[in-house]
Amino acid sequence: MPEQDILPTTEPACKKKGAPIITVEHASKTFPNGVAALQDVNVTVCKSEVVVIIGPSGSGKSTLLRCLNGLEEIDSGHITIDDIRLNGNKKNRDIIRQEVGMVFQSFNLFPHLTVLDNVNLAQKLVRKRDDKEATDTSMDLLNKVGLGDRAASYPSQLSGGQQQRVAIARALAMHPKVMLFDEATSALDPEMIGEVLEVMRALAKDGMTMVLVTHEMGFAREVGDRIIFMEHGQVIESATAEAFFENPGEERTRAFLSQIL
Amino acid sequence: MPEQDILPTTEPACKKKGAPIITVEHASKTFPNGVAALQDVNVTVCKSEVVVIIGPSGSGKSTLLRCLNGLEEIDSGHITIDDIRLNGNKKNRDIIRQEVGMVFQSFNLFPHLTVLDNVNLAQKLVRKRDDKEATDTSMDLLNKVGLGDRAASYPSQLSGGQQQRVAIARALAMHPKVMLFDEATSALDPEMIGEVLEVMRALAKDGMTMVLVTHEMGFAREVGDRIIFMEHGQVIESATAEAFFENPGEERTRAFLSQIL
Amino acid sequence: MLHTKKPRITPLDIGIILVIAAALAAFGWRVDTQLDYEWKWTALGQYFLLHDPDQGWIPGLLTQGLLTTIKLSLWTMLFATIIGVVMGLARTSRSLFNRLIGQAYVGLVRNIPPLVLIFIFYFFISDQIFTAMGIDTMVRNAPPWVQEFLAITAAPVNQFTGFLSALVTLAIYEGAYITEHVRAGVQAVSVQQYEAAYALGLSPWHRMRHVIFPQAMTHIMPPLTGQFISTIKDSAIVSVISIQELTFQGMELMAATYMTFEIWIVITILYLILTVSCSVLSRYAERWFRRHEV
Amino acid sequence: GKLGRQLTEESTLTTILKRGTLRVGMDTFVPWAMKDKTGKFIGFEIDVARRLAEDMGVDIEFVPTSWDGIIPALLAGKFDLLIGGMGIRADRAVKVNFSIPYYSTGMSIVANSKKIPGATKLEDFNKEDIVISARKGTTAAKAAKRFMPNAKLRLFNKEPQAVQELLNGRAHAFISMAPLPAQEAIKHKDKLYLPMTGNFTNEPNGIAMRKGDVDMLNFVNSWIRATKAEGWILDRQKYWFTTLDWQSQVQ
Amino acid sequence: MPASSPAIFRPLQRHEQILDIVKLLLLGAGVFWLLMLGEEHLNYQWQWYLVPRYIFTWKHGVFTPGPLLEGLFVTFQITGLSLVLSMLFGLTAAIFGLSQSYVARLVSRCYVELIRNTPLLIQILFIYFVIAPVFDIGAFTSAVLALSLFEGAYASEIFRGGIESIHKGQWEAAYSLGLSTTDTYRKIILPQAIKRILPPLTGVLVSLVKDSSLASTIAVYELTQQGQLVIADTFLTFEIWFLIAIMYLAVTISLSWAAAALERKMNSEN
Ligand SMILES: Nc1ncnc2c1ncn2[C@@H]1O[C@H](COP(=O)(O)OP(=O)(O)OP(=O)(O)O)[C@@H](O)[C@H]1O
Ligand SMILES: Nc1ncnc2c1ncn2[C@@H]1O[C@H](COP(=O)(O)OP(=O)(O)OP(=O)(O)O)[C@@H](O)[C@H]1O
Ligand SMILES: [Mg+2]
Ligand SMILES: [Mg+2]
Repeated sequence: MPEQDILPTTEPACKKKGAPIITVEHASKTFPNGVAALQDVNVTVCKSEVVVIIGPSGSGKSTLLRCLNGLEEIDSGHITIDDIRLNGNKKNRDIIRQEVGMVFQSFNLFPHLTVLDNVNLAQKLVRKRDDKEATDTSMDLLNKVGLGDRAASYPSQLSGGQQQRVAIARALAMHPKVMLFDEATSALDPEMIGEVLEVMRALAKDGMTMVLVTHEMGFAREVGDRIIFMEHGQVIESATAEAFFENPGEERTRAFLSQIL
Repeated sequence: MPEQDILPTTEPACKKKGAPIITVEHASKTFPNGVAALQDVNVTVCKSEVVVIIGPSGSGKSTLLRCLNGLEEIDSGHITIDDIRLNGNKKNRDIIRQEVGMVFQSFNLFPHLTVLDNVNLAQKLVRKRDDKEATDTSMDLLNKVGLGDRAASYPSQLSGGQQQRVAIARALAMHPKVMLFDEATSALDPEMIGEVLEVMRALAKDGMTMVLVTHEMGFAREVGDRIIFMEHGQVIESATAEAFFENPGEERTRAFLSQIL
Repeated sequence: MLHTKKPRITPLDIGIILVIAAALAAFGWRVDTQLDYEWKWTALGQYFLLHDPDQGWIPGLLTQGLLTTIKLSLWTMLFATIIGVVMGLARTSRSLFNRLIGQAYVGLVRNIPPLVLIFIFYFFISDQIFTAMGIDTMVRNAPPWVQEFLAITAAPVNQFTGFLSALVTLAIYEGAYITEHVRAGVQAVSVQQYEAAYALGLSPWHRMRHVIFPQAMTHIMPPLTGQFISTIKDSAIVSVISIQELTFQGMELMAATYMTFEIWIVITILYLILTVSCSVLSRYAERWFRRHEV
Repeated sequence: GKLGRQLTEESTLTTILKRGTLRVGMDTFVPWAMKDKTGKFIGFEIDVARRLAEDMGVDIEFVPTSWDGIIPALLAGKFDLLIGGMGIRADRAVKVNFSIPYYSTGMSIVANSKKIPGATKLEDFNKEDIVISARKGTTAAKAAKRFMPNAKLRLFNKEPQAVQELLNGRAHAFISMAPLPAQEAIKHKDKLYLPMTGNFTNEPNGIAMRKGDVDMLNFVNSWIRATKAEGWILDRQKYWFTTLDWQSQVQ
Repeated sequence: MPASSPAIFRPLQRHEQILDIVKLLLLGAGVFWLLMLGEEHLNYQWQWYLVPRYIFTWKHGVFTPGPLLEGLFVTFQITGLSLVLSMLFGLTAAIFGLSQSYVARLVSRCYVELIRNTPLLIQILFIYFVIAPVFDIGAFTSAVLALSLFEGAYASEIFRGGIESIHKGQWEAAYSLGLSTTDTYRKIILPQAIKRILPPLTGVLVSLVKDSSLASTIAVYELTQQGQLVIADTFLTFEIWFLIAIMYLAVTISLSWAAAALERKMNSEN
C-alpha cells in the first residue's frame, strides 16, 4: 500500500470512496524519439471512483492509460494496481492485465471471430472457464449492453456503436477490477455515442472503478467523480468534477475549458 | 452556333454576358452498371459567366463536368464548346481539352514534379512553348496564386490549400477559355478553403468563364451568376443566384436549401 | 508483435544460442571424425590472381568467372528491363491483343523451370535464330577493335554466341518477372493522375512518358533491384550450358583439383559479395527515385 | 560433276578451311580435357584436337559443352567435331557419324576400402545394397547397368561429384573410363583401392561429326590412320594416362 | 476489361475484342511458321512416336508408368515434403524476426539474407556435398532440405508481411485481455494473417515445383533427371525437353489456377 504522504496535495485520500486501487507515483516516460510523454505524473484512483482525464492532443493521456495496463512501460516511478507493482516483472504484468480491462477508441474487435467468440476467447484461454460457463457470462453481458441477439454476428456486420459495446462486454467478461476507456466514443457517429455512453453510465452506477479519456465535457461532468487535466505529459490539475468545471484552479485549465466548451 | 429556340425556358439567352460558349443539349449518359447519371440535360453557359452546379450527392454533377472536357462521353445529345462539337471525333476532343481547364477535388498534382514543373509540363508538351516562355507564364501565375516562392517545392511539401492553388495555376497556364472546378475546396481544412476561394473570386472578377460544383452555398451565392440545381441526373432548376436563393422556383429546390443552409 | 520493452536477454536468446552452438559443435565433431578431407585453402590464391612469366599478373580462373557473371548479369538486366517494360506496358494497355501477348509470355516463362527453359533455348530456339541471322560469322569477320570491345564488354569471339544464347534466355526469363513488376507499378498510379494528364491535353505518349511512368518507377524500383539480385543468382544456371561464368569455372576447378569444399565456400562468398553490394547500391537508387517524397 | 562439287562445297571441311578455325566440342574430363591454372585447356583430347587443327593448317577453338547435351550441340552446329573421348556405340551412331577409333580404352572400377573391403570381381558389386556412382550419360553408366544390374546407380553431372560421393563413403564404387579410377586410387591410397587391375570393358573411341558429310569423315579417318602410324597418339596416351607429370600444370 | 485498368480507358467494343483475338491467332501462326522454318534448317530427325513409352506403357491391360511419370511422381514428393518443411522454416523465421529477442532476430535476418543472396544451385550442391556427408543425409533428403530452406526464406518474408499487416490494435486488445504471446499468435494474429498469406504462398508452391528440377544435379531421380537419362539413352533431346516443359507447365499452371480460384473464394467471403 503506498504511503499517503508522498502524494501531491491535489490527490484525494480516498475518503468518500473505497481504498486506493491505482497509484501512480513519479511516473515518467520518454519515447525513443525523444518525446517526453509523461513527466513525473502522480495519480491516485480510489475504489469505485470514476476518473476522467482530459487535455489537449498529445498531452500524454493515452500513454498514461496504456502504462496502466502494461501496454507501455514507464522509465521511472511506480505504478501499483490493487497492491501489485507493475515493475517489469512479467508475472505481475500478466496479473494486472487480467485485473484491468481496456476499451480502445478503434474497438479492436477480432474480426475473424463472432461477437460471442470475441467475448468468450479470453475467458476460456486466460480464466480457463469451460465453454458453458464462458458463454453464460458472455450472453449475460451482451444482453446487458443490448446485443444479446447479435451474438452470432461478425464484427463487420455491426455498426460502430454496437462494436464498441461488444468491446466493453469483452473487457467486462474478465471481471476486471478497473476499466480503462481511451476515447471510447470518438470514432462514433453522434447517435451511436449515445448508446455507448449509456452503458458506461450504468457501469459507473454499479460501482466499477473507471479511468476514462474523453473529449466529451458534458459526459465527463456527468459521470466523473474527479477530473484530471493533463498537458505536456504533466498533471496540471486534479479536482472533483464540480470544482473543476465551476472553478478551475489553474489558469491553463481555464484557458482550455474556455476553448472547448 | 446553337439555335436559341431549342433551349429550355430556364436557360438564359446570354444577354447580360457574352455569347454562349458552352451548350449542352439533350445530353444523357448511362454507366455500364445501369446508373443513369445524366438524363436529357440542357445547359448553356455564356462567356464570362460563372455557373454553379449544386445538388445532392450522386445527382450527376461531377459526371456533367467530366463530360464537358471529354473525361466521359455522353451517350446521346450534343455538347458544343466554343463552336466545337464534342462528338467522339478525336481531333475535336483534343482541341476542347486544351480550351477547358479542370481542377479536381483531390488536386491531382504530379507528385514526382516540382511545383514549377507541374505548371510547365503541359505548356511545353502541348502548347510547345520553350522553357523560358513556359517558366515566365508559370511564375506569373504562381505569383498570382501567392506561391511564387514555392516553385521549387514538391507537392508533398505543400499544404492542401497550397496544392489546390498550384492545380489552379496549372490549369490556367494553358490559357483555357473555360475553367471547371469539381468541389475544388471540399478536401480542404476550413482555413485553407479561404485561400482557394480567394483565387477563384479573383478569376471570376477577371471575366473567366467558370463552371463549378460546390457545396459551399455562401460561396455559390457570392460568385455565381447563375445556379443550376441537379437531382437524379436532371436539371431541376436554373436561375440567377439571387433568384435561386431568395425565391427558388421548385419545391424540391426549396427542400434541399432548407436542409443545407 | 509489440515491442514494449527495451532489448534484454530473453530465454529465447539463450535457447537459440545453445541450439546454434550445439549444431556447430556437432558439425565440427562430425567433420573431424566422419569426413576424410584435406583442406587446402592456400592453393586457392592462384585461382584469383596468377603470375605468368610472359604476361605478368593475370586474372585467375575464378576471377574470370566472376567477371563473366558480372557482365552477363549486367547485359541480362539491360535487356530484361527493356523486355519487361515493353511487356509490362502491353499488359496494362487497353488493347486486348497486347494484354494477351503479355499474359501468354508471362504465363509461359514463369511456369517452366529455368533449367528446362535454358536447354530448350540453348539447343533449339536461340541457335536457329542466331544461325539464321549469321551472328557468328558477323562477329568473326568484325574488325579487331570491335572484337576487342566485345571481349571486354561481353565475351571473346569464340564464346560470343554461347554468351548471347545465355543472355537471351536469361533476359527472357527475368523479363517475365520484370513485366509483372512494371504492370503492378503502372497500376499503382492512381486513376486521377491519368485524368489530370488528360485534362491538361497531354497525348497518350506524353501522359505515359512524363506522368505515369516516372511515378510507376517509384513503385517499380524496389522489386526491380530485387530482380537484379535474382539475375545474378539465376545466372548460375547457365553453367549447365557451359557458359564460363563463376559457377561453371568453380565446377571446372573442382573437376581438376577436387578441392570441393573450399571452392564451394569461396563461390558462395563471391556471390554474396555481388548480391549484397548490389542491394546496398539499390538502396541508394530507391532513395533517389523517392526524392519527391518528404 | 556438278553434284560432287556441290557436296564438296557444302562439306564441313570446306567450311573449316574457309573460316580458318576448327571448332571442337568437349566436356571437362580429367585427364582427357581440363583447364590449367591459367584457364587454358589441356589434356589428351586437347592435344589430339590441337594436332588435328595444326595438320589442317587452321586455328583451334574449344567449345566446352555439357555432356548430356553434347550430341544435340553437335547436330545444332555449335562445333564441327566432337573430340571428347566418346565411345563408339551403335545407338550413338544412329545420330552421328564416327571416325575409325583413334584409341581404345575401357571401364574400370575403384572401390571404397571401408565400405566394401576386399572385393575382387564385378559380382561382388552386383548386389542390391551396393551404390555405384558414375557420370550421367556416359558409357560408364551404361556399363554399370549392364554388369551390375542389381546395384543402385547414382548419376551426377560431373566426375568430381561422383568421386566425392565415393570418398564421402556414400557410394561403394565408382566407375569410369580408365585411367581415372586408377589415378584416384593412387591419390587416395588410404581410402580407395582397385578391386581388379585392368579394365572390364574394351571401348573404341572415335571422333564424332554430323551425318551426311563424306568428305569430313574421310579426312578424319585418314588423319587418324596417319597419326597412329606415326606413334604419336600412343605417345600422348602414355603421357596423360600413365604418368602424373601433368598435375603440376593444374595445381 | 480487368478492373485494374484505368477507368479513363473506354471499355473495348465487342468487335475490337474479336479483332484482337484474331490478331493474336495470326501472330501465333506466324511464330509457329518461323519455328517450322528453323526446324527445317536444323536437320533434326523427330521421333515423337518413340516418346510415349517413356511416359507410360499399356500392355495387356496393365498400366506401367514410364521413367518420366515416375520422375513426375518424385517431383511431387519433393514438392510436397518441401512445402511442409518450408512452411515450418518460414513461420519460425518470421516469428523469430518479429520477436523481441535480439539473437532470434539476428538469426532470422542472417538466414533470410544468406539464402536469398546465393544461387539455389550452389545451395543444393553445397548441402549435398558439404553438409550431407557430415550428417550422413541422403540425396533426396538433401534436396528437400535445400529446397525448403530456400523457399522457407521467401515464405518467411510473406509470413512476416502478413503478420505485420495485422493492425497493432489486435495485439493490444489481446494483451489487454491478458492473452499470452503464444495465444495471441495462435488465436488472433495467425487466423487473420492466413488470409493475406495464402495467395502469395501459392507462388511459393509453384516455385517449389520449378526449382525441384535442380535436384537433378545431385542425382535425385525426379522429372528433369529422368528426362536427362532418357535423353542420354535415346538422344531424343528435343522431344524429351519439350515434353518435360509441357509436363511442368501443366502442373504449375493448374496450381496457379487453383490459387487464383482460392483467392477469389477468399475475397468473396469477405
Ligand atoms: N509509440 C510512440 N512513439 C513515439 N512517440 C509517441 C508514441 N506514442 C505517443 N507518442 C507521443 O507522445 C505524446 C503523447 O501521446 P499520447 O498519445 O499519449 O497523447 P494523447 O494525450 O492521447 O493525445 P490525443 O488526444 O491526440 O489522443 C505525443 O507527442 C505523441 O506524439
Ligand atoms: N464510373 C462510374 N461507373 C458507374 N457509375 C458511376 C460512375 N461514376 C459515377 N457513377 C454514378 O453516377 C451517379 C452520378 O455520379 P456523380 O459522381 O456525377 O455524382 P455527384 O453529383 O458528383 O455526387 P457527389 O456530390 O457525391 O460528388 C452516381 O450514382 C454514381 O454512383
Ligand atoms: Mg490519445
Ligand atoms: Mg462529385
